[in-house]
Amino acid sequence: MSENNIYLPYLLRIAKITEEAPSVRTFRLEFVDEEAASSFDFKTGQFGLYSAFGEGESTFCIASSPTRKGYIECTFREVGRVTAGLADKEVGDIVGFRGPYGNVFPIDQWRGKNLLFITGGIALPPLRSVIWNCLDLREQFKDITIVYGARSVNDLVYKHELKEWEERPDVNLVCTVDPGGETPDWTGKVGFVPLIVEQLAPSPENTIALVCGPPILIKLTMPLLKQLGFTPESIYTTLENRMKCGVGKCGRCNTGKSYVCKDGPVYTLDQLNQLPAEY
Amino acid sequence: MELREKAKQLLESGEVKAVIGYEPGTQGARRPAFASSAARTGRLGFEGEQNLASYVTRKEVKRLGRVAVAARPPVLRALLQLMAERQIKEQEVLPLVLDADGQVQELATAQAMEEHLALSPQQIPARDRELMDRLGGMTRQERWDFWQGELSRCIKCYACRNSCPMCYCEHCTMDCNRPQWVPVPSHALGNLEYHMVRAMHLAGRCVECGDCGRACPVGIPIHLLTFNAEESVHAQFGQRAGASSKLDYALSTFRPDDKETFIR
Amino acid sequence: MADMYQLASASLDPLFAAITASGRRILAPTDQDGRTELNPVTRFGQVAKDYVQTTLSAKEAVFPKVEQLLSYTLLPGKVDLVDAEPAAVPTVVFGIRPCEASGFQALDAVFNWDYRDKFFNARMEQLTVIGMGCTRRDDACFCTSVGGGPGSTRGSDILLTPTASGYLAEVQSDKGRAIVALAAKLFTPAAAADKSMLVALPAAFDQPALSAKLPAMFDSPLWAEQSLRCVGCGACAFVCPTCVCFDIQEEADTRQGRRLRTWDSCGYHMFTLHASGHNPRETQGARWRQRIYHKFSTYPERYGQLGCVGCGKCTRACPVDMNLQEHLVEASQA
Amino acid sequence: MTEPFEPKITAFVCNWCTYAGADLTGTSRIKYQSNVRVLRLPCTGRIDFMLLAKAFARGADGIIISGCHPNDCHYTSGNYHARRRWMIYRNLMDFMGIDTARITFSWVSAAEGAKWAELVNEVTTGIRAMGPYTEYKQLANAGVE
Repeated sequence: MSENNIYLPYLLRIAKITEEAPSVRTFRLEFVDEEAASSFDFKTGQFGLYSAFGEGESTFCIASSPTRKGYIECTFREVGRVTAGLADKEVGDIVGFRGPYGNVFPIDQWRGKNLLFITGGIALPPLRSVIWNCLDLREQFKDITIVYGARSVNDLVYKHELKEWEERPDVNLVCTVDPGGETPDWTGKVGFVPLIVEQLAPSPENTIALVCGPPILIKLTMPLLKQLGFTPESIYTTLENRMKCGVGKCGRCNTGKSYVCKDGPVYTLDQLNQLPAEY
Repeated sequence: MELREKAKQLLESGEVKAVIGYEPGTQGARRPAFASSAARTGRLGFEGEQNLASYVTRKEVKRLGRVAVAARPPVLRALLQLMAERQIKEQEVLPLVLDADGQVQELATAQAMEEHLALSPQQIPARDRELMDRLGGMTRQERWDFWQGELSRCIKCYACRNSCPMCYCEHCTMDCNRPQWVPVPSHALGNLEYHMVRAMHLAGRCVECGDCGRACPVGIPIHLLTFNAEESVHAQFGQRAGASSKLDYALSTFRPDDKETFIR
Repeated sequence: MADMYQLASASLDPLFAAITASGRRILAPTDQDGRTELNPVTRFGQVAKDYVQTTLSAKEAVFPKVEQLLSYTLLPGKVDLVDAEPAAVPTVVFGIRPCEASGFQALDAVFNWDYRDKFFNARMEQLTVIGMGCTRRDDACFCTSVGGGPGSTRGSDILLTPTASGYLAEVQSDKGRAIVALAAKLFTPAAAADKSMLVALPAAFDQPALSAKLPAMFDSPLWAEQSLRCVGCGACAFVCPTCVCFDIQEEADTRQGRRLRTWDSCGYHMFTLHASGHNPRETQGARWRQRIYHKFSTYPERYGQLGCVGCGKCTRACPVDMNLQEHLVEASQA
Repeated sequence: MTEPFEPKITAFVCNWCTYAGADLTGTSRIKYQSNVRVLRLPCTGRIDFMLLAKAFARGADGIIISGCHPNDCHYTSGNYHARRRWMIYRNLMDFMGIDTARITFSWVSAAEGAKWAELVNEVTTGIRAMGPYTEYKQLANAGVE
């Protein structure tokens, strides 16, 4: 009896496409196979390899919350061969998915804590999964604060959800755009994310910080959080290194001895501090 | 003055940041060596195989600053061709050669390099010439079978490309995937197209050092492909890569009276 | 505990005949145009007589340079996905060196440490390794520095060790016993293991000490220095019996396609390049360090074994003599 | 029953001369064999050598490349550049054992509708006699396990 082919993807049908920002789209994907649809499960923080048949596979996190059953969502920017292939797809088309892979955000351990999300640009999708997961279990957590920025108003992703979070009394959303990126009717903040965090000066008391963004955001935000009194164990991030297999074999996603596909993608700052900066 | 002494002097005076030459390697081979301080010049020599010009365009080496290079004729030709292709400037590289009296000589200008090269005529090694002639005498089918047999051993390690002084592109066409022009896998089609592209991209640029063939771990005479392309440029357009720092690329220029016999 | 037999020199021809008759393919080192490589043979006479190593490694028997993982047909609103079944044929790899034989265990560690790779496993299941102890060595060899030896039985189903009158056959596994059973009368039980003809190879460095100090040496300038002459090709990785890193490539037209697995190398700039243009291992020094660390630090920590068997194939294949042993010795002394 | 062999011929033509010439063939009601698939490019200078290799790899049995006569290039010199490239590439292909008899280079102007028909007919007849380019088509699956 032959073993399963671990490189064989699930087939998913595109149920909905949302244009988020210039060349950024969100796919809502539903399993073609009913059995797979009912047996598939994942936890927030995990990722998958999405196939555009004809072009290949590309790695993104699952951007939807595991509390929302029956579909998964991914948000991607068109930058290379595979994402261009995905961008060509229309509702009803089939894509492939392998996963879920990797470790998870340990939200079970965060009960009764404040959550502080700090993110920018196209790095919101991985945290969006956590945000919705936590909002769907809202009573388990205390204050939820989201600091999100983008280059311009147009570059903000999930615009409808940002509005919803803004309107919710149980979410403190601080939205910002880089100077020059604002529109005349922009009511949010203007300034780089780290600066906004500095102004906000969140308390480290009983708080978990989740930081995800371009390297410059991470580089500037981490020392800031440290200064505010956050411990390295209370700061989480998620890494994205190039991957081909997703299952700890192809050999390229490691940072030092840690395989992002197996030991990650979720790391605490404490764990990252023990790894070489190969990410 | 011999090379080690010269290297020491150049490094001590700060004229160059490193001297690239050869040193005794393991397994009886000689290998490229980088001396970045006078203390490390003790093993340097002129004798070796890898075309050292392949290093001067590398980011890691450019970062060092001006380098001196022990330059056998194929290295000199490659350096001149790199100048013709605006990849290095005269003042970035200092070629060192042995003159007729066995003295180390600095060739600080392209003109000096050209003059030195003029002393030794460029020739394809007899063994390669023989094999090329043998291939020329075969039927097309025999040539196809020959190359299919040879290329079936190719593992696409890119030792040929990476050893080549003229393959300096930061983003090689092999690595382009929009569209995926050449298949990445080392199957029959991927191998054939890879070597075809490599040879065409070196037509009019190959300095005929043969280092690609020497680098091949499985012994495919791939240098004959670039030799063929280069010889065909020479025969039809009368110019050789590496002859001058001012050479125009043969395939980006033309003459209205270029002569061919096959277009109807 | 291994079963020990004596095998007369003249017995190898009938043994090859029996193996071939059993439907197994034999891959053995042969000399062709001055190159020694594994090729299909049916007679012992075809096997190379005087070799230290083949250039390429035997990993190709279980991890081919290009293999199909799946294929598909594209239809309107539909994708017909077809699983690929590796065409694994019963194979005996004969005459590879003990170092290389032990390499299969390093491959197995990666292919099966968590998710199981059916392509590797299907081929491995069909593979029998008849190793050959070494009576010669060359400058590139350093198996004894990494836990192996010219007479190491690790990874061989049967290890043959040349003796004055023929071979000592140490049968290690059921697969090995199955080969013996094909021609049992050729094998006469041996009382003692005569390994006097094996070549001596003193260890060149203290590997456990090196592995222990590597984590603290990550930022050492040594790696950049050592890698200055490296041209960044993949020859070392592709000839390596344990290098397992691969790429997955898609080939398709508008109607159908396939996904292929191909060898890849950590020495390539492209290997870790992000779509954004950012590269976690930007310089050749960082990539060379990865090669050393993966084999001598990551492997032992993760899989409890080394990712290097000391065969020296990388050193022999390198166009610029990046001698692995020499660099490891240098790192040990740094 | 095996079908009689009908060659597939890929024609890479320039927009300004040969494509217009082929158009003229049609409007002049000159009949010619239907084995050719015409791919229009702006200029012969744009016909990368790899396009030829790709055509064979995708199943072409023969290839026609045609553009403006020397001196008539819409972009002044694209065809001169193309000619140089072909001179080198054709030699290389021949050296690698690729069947250059399956590739026909030609100049067909916008006024030469009849020449286009003649060219296609001749090439089709020639390739039909040569048979399918099997050895090249087989490459696609060789070397994959």
